Amino acid sequence: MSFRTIIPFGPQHPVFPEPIQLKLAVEDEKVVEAIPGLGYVHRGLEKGAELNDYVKNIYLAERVCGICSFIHSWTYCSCIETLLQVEVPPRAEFLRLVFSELSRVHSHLLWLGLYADAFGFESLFMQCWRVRERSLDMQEAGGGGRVILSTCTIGGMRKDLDEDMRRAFIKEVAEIRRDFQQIMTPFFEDYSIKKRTVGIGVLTKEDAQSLGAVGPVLRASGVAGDTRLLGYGPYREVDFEPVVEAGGDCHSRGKVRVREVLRALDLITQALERLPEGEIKTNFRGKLNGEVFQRMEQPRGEMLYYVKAGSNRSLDRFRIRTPTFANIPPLLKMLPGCDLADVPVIVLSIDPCISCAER
Amino acid sequence: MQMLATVLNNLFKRPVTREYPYRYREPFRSSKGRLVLDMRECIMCTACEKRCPAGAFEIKRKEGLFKFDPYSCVVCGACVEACPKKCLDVDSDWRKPVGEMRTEIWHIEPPAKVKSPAGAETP
Amino acid sequence: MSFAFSVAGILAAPFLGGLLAGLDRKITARLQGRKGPPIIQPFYDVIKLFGKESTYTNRHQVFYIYAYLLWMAMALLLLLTLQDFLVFVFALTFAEISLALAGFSTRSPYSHIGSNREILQILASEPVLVFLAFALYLASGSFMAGGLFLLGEPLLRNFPLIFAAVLLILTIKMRKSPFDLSSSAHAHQEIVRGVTTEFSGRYLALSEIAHWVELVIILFVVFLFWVDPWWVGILLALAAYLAEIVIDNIFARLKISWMVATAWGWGFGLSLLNILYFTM
Amino acid sequence: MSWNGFFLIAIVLPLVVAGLVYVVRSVQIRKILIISMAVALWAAGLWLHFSVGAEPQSFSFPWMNLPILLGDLMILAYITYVAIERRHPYLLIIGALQLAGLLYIEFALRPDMTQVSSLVIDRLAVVMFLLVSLVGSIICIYALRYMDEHSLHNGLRSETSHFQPLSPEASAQHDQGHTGRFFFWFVAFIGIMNGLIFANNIFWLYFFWEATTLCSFLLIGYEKTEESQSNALLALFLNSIGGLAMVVAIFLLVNSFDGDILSLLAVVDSGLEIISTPFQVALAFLVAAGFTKAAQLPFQNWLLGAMVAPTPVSALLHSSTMVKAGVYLILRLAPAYHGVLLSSAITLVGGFTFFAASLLAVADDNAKRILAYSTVANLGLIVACCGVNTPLAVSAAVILIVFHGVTKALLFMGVGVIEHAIGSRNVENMEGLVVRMPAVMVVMTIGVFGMFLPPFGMLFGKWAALEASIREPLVIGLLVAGSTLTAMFWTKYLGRMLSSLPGAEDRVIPAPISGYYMATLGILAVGVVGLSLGMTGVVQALAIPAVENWYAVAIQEVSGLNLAVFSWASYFNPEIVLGNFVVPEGLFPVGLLFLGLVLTVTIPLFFFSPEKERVSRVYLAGENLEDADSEEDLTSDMIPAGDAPREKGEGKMEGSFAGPLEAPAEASLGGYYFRNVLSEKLVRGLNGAAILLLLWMIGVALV
Amino acid sequence: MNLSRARSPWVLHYDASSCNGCDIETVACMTPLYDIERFGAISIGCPKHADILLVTGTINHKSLRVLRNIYEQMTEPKVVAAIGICATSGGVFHQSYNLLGGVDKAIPVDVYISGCPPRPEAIIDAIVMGVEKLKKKGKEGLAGSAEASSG
Ligand code: SF4
Ligand code: SF4
Ligand code: SF4
Ligand code: SF4
Ligand code: SF4
Ligand code: SF4
Ligand code: SF4
Ligand code: SF4
Repeated sequence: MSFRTIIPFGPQHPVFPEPIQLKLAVEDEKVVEAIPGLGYVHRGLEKGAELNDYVKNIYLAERVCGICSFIHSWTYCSCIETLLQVEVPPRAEFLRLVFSELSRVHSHLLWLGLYADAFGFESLFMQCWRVRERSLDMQEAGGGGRVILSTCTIGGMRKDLDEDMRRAFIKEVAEIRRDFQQIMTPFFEDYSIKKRTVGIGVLTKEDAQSLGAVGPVLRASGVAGDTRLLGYGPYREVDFEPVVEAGGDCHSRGKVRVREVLRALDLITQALERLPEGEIKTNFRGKLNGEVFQRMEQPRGEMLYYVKAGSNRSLDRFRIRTPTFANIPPLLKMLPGCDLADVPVIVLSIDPCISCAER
Repeated sequence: MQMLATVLNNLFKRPVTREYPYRYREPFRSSKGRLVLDMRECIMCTACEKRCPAGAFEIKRKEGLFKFDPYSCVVCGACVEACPKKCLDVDSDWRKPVGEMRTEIWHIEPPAKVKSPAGAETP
Repeated sequence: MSFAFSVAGILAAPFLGGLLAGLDRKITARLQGRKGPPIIQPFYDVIKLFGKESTYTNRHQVFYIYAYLLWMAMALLLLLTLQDFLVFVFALTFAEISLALAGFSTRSPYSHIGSNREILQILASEPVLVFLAFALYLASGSFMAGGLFLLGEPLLRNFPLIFAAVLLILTIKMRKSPFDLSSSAHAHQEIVRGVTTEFSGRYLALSEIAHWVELVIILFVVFLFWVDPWWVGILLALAAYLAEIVIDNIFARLKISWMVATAWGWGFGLSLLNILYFTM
Repeated sequence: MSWNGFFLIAIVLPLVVAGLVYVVRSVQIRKILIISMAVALWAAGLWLHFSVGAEPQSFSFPWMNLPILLGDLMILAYITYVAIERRHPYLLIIGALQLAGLLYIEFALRPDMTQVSSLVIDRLAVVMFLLVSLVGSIICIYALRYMDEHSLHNGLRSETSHFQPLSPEASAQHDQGHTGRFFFWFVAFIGIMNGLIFANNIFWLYFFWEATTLCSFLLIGYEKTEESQSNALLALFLNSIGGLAMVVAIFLLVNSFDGDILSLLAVVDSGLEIISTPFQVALAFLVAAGFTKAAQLPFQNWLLGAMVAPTPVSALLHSSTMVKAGVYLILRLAPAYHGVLLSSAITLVGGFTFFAASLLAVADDNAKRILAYSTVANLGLIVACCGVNTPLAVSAAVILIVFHGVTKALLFMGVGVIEHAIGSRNVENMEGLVVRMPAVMVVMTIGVFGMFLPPFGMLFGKWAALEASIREPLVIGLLVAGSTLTAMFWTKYLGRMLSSLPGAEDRVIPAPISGYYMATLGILAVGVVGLSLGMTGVVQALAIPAVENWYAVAIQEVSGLNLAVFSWASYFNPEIVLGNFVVPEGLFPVGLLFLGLVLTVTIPLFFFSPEKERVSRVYLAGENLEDADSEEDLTSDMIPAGDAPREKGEGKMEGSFAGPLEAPAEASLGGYYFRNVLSEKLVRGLNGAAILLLLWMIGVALV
Repeated sequence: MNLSRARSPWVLHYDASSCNGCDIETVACMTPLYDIERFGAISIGCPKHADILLVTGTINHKSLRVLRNIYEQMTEPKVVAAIGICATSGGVFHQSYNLLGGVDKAIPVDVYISGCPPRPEAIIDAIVMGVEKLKKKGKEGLAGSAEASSG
């Protein structure tokens, strides 16, 4: 005699743009058990990369995820640059920072929209995506693609920003900030949003650390963990301070991301204002040899690349530890005991990117 | 509740929608829409084939066969940089949808220089 | 009102309801800064659905979908002919229960949950309508809705709290935020399309039409609060409708437990208070 | 037929048949006996209906007073014996108090009963008799078949267990021993109930009252399992409280009024004149006695416990006997407490029961318990109607009694058939009944719809009750809340039985159903529909005459209101049989609603042809497992369907999906029970509130 | 009827195994700037209600079954659009062991749109073309369309 409803939540499900399955056991509307089923977007990318020429892998790495594709290509390139011991020109480094923060802006806006959608706030979703289009326009103008830029390359960047563009960018960033500030208050104050998110999906500081949460999930639980603090690239030269919230619930995770958008816009302006003159690309030569780890902060948290190369043009080993992968154990910790209606909100609150988690 | 101002504001403003099929908005100059090929200068060096991450080219030098599959190309531009003869270029416009995919095929005499493209054929 | 008028009303109601739904979509789009669909979009949708293949998961489902529409029409007929308001409420309940049963009959977890939520919505909304019937009686000495037209003063004057409660259930009936729980026009929610998940083609169209009729019914109920002069009532109904659309856009969807608590706390409480106040 | 002959058929015949059934152990003869008795009762019912006029007729059998008294004492002695044997101290106290009270009244006060009429027949009694004899005897016939199967199954040991079939020989033995005794009490119950209906002398009333208690005790305990024994004891205990209340009432009446008020008629008549405290308190105690039988909160538990008995017992207890005896008493006394505060108090208790029982029904997953809660709730509604005490309200009470009797009997019998077929009475296990037992499902649908949807009689009764209750604003809230909750649990239940897998209609072969079942269920189902269709007729012929002359008197004398105001002719104005039902408060369009129902059934038949449309699988987020025999329409360059990992099986994968790690999982459905809200604590709270209400009611009578 | 069909294409999006690039561009079509609801198109979560299935990403071993199930549950007339290079051919992942190739390997595809990812404008083009096909299929009648689409 059981009162449980067993629901296949996904893979094809309107709240998940990406397929993932949660086998939910629900009593009344309380979730008593959640078992994830993965593998719907596993493309075998890491293995595919081992078959490729290492230069081609830039484009492959970009397509780990279409959302923060730029940071993937940056991380990959910086791995290869380390192996080849290539000096990247400072202007290229600053440009990389601009684009990587830009992708953080668009990723967070995208997420805020989907998050709003998960609790049925359609108009807010629309507004977030509307503002996001401005950042996409910037990417397209500066990089050539709306989401997948293909501008980062080994040794630097493929496209430069001319002076007009730089100024236009600074202005545009200010406008995005203005637009965003108009629509961001609900995430902090709206009654119905609070009702849906405060105290939902709580992850304590201890759990966050012991389960290895990363990125905004970690920071929303009160831990100031951010790989950018390591000061890779030009991060050591700009003013940066991670955004931390103490609540540990969905509401805090939302707030962290809202504030990070503002911080990212700030970083972009800083970088653009101090953009050094000079080359954007160093030519490189030489053989790959050895292995390297590289960590960088994605919109969703810390990501880790491992590249091992022998002496030929393809890689021996290529591994990516993506942030969503790290955030799934905390997610499974949060789900049991919540209401069915909370499931989309909680799942989205870690900003799952299945395509990166499964590669 | 905090949305009230925003939505009312929207109501009394023009919608921001870009009415795409009816009004066309020029893509940015540098925008990567599609790869265009101009095969007149091609020397069948296969540099493009080697660099392409998506395997969009299939070049058979001996037979003079040059195939390009627009439905594999991810428009990364790697081949454009690689081509010594500047045969390839990325255009900001995008490809229209099709009901059936066709590979573009050129027959090029390997050493000879100019051959007009034989046009698209169905494989 | 005459019989001919009521028949005309029943035939016109789906059109009116469809137009209102189209208006809703247009205004919603504009509130979100979009251009939005044409106003007659709902008709396109429904006609298209009639032209699509209809599948069913079992036969009773079909019966109950028809029952949903028929009893909705019955409720409308009872309302338009200004019959006994309680009987109207019962007919409306029958219609909604048919919808829930159509969902229950499918054995799909999504429509099952949708149906469960649907009956919770009935649970939340029905009491207020019954209270409204009592208010009607208290005001006019009869449960017949027609009595209102002889009253000489709007119902709103004596029963403002019940009016507030009716506004609350208007949101529930329209299946809009914050109460778009059992099924909603926009798919992005946890139970896919809820009750209607397993409907397709013609059956989805029928349930859509029934929903339009429901919209007309509930707006007519709002109208009853100010029948004399009639245009004030119509303005009142339209204003309530517009307010709902705005509310839909400034609220997140809330949870089912919250809905029941609100409806029973506020809706029930306000209505009862109003009635007690009036009778004491 | 003479009146005496009628009483012989109504009261004595069932007792005689019961005795014969017990003695003659041939199943064939038993069947003949019981069916003949049923026919006789039906004939008597018809005769009675046409020969009773508006005025009550009294009959005296003074020579029976002594045997009745002896019977009373024997029953009490037996109860005391049970209490001692089963070590139930409270029951012992109550039994002993009753015994003492009765002896005291008889031998110390010595009421003079020679002038008191023993039995009375009025229109209300006619309604009750028709209900008992028609529905009761149908249940008897149903029980013939049911108990055959029942002994085969060796009974349901507990609420959740499944059957352990006995071998045919063993069951035959079992049958001889057991079911004879069962039918003895079962058939006797009908006779006793008829006696209760006609009893006028309060001692007679008390005798039959206690006799029904005893009968139900024995029937509930029939299984002799531990659970049934303890539930039977609980029933005995709670009903004995009612008995005690009655003894107190009798004591007060005898003690304070010098033997003037020794019959129900006298009570009713005096109610119009005397508003003295002892009389009010006596009334309150009589009503409280009614509450115990009618299982009003806080006494609901005996009725729920009674669900362990074989289903015919539940059907009998719920539809026409036992619980109806409770509301019958309260209804009968309605004119006596008209216009005093007690009346409002009764409304409140009834309304509260209606609400609370409906609420509790939501949290239950046992089909019979759901039916039981629904009975409690509806009885609450009837009690509330009695308390409202206006012409519309009391006729609503009569309507509800009639329709509830028929509909609930139908539902119980349906559940009994289901239970025997699937071996469980859990609602969750009734999923897909619609394809497994379509005929029963039709019956159940009629039954469930009959309980709460238009245009059926129960809803009509509820409509009348709601319209009437406008005069009691305090209970409006309770009634409104209760009626929505009712809709909720019925929908849940029906939905559960309806849900079936796609295409199951074509795959599943329905289980065969015995002719006995089909006949009895069919009669009742037709009865429910027919009575609802002829609702105006029922009201006109039964309900109005039953309560008609109460208020004419009552209102004239108590409040001095003009008779014309409450003239029945102007009150109900049923147009034609199918027509509208008009009262000053509103209008119930019977014909129109029926038309709607007919259209609901026929229109889909007209438009829908299952062959032409595709049966589609349910949406499982795209992870439906494929049936082994499903063919994919794929062209050659596509990957053959076999590449995808999948499970082999003969169409069993329907409704299952591929879960994590490709493990097949069934998308099972669980009902909503809101156990976190509707917890034990809540039940205790409700009971507590009910006890307070009851005390308050008696307190109201004191002042 | 056909006019309505053309004016009310309800789309269902499924990600067979994409990198998100195409998905977010598909979602972007619904947002204020592109607003495909202008054409009556709404994103519908349930295959039984959908007219156009937008598939992004290549199929892998696991999404194959899902895709086929969804396709089967859609009601006629129905149109499938393969969105992006992954969906048309596999694109940059063509070497991967887990992938089976373009969407047309699993279900009949009516519209192909290239781009990695295609811009929202291009997706709108694809929907417009899908609508045309929908009209055609609707004319051909419901019965014959299943064969027509795969043949
Ligand atoms: S390595 Fe891991 S993922 Fe790969 S096959 Fe083995 S267990 Fe599976
Ligand atoms: S989750 Fe991974 S793939 Fe997705 S956006 Fe972040 S880093 Fe990129
Ligand atoms: S030993 Fe390490 S490398 Fe080898 S299989 Fe195990 S985890 Fe992988
Ligand atoms: S990579 Fe991490 S998660 Fe995967 S198997 Fe190894 S330890 Fe476990
Ligand atoms: S990254 Fe993943 S979760 Fe985020 S939008 Fe894309 S698919 Fe959805
Ligand atoms: S643009 Fe990139 S993907 Fe396209 S053909 Fe050139 S190298 Fe290949
Ligand atoms: S790289 Fe240029 S020249 Fe060489 S084969 Fe390609 S297109 Fe021709
Ligand atoms: S086509 Fe490009 S953007 Fe689209 S899913 Fe494939 S890799 Fe990602």
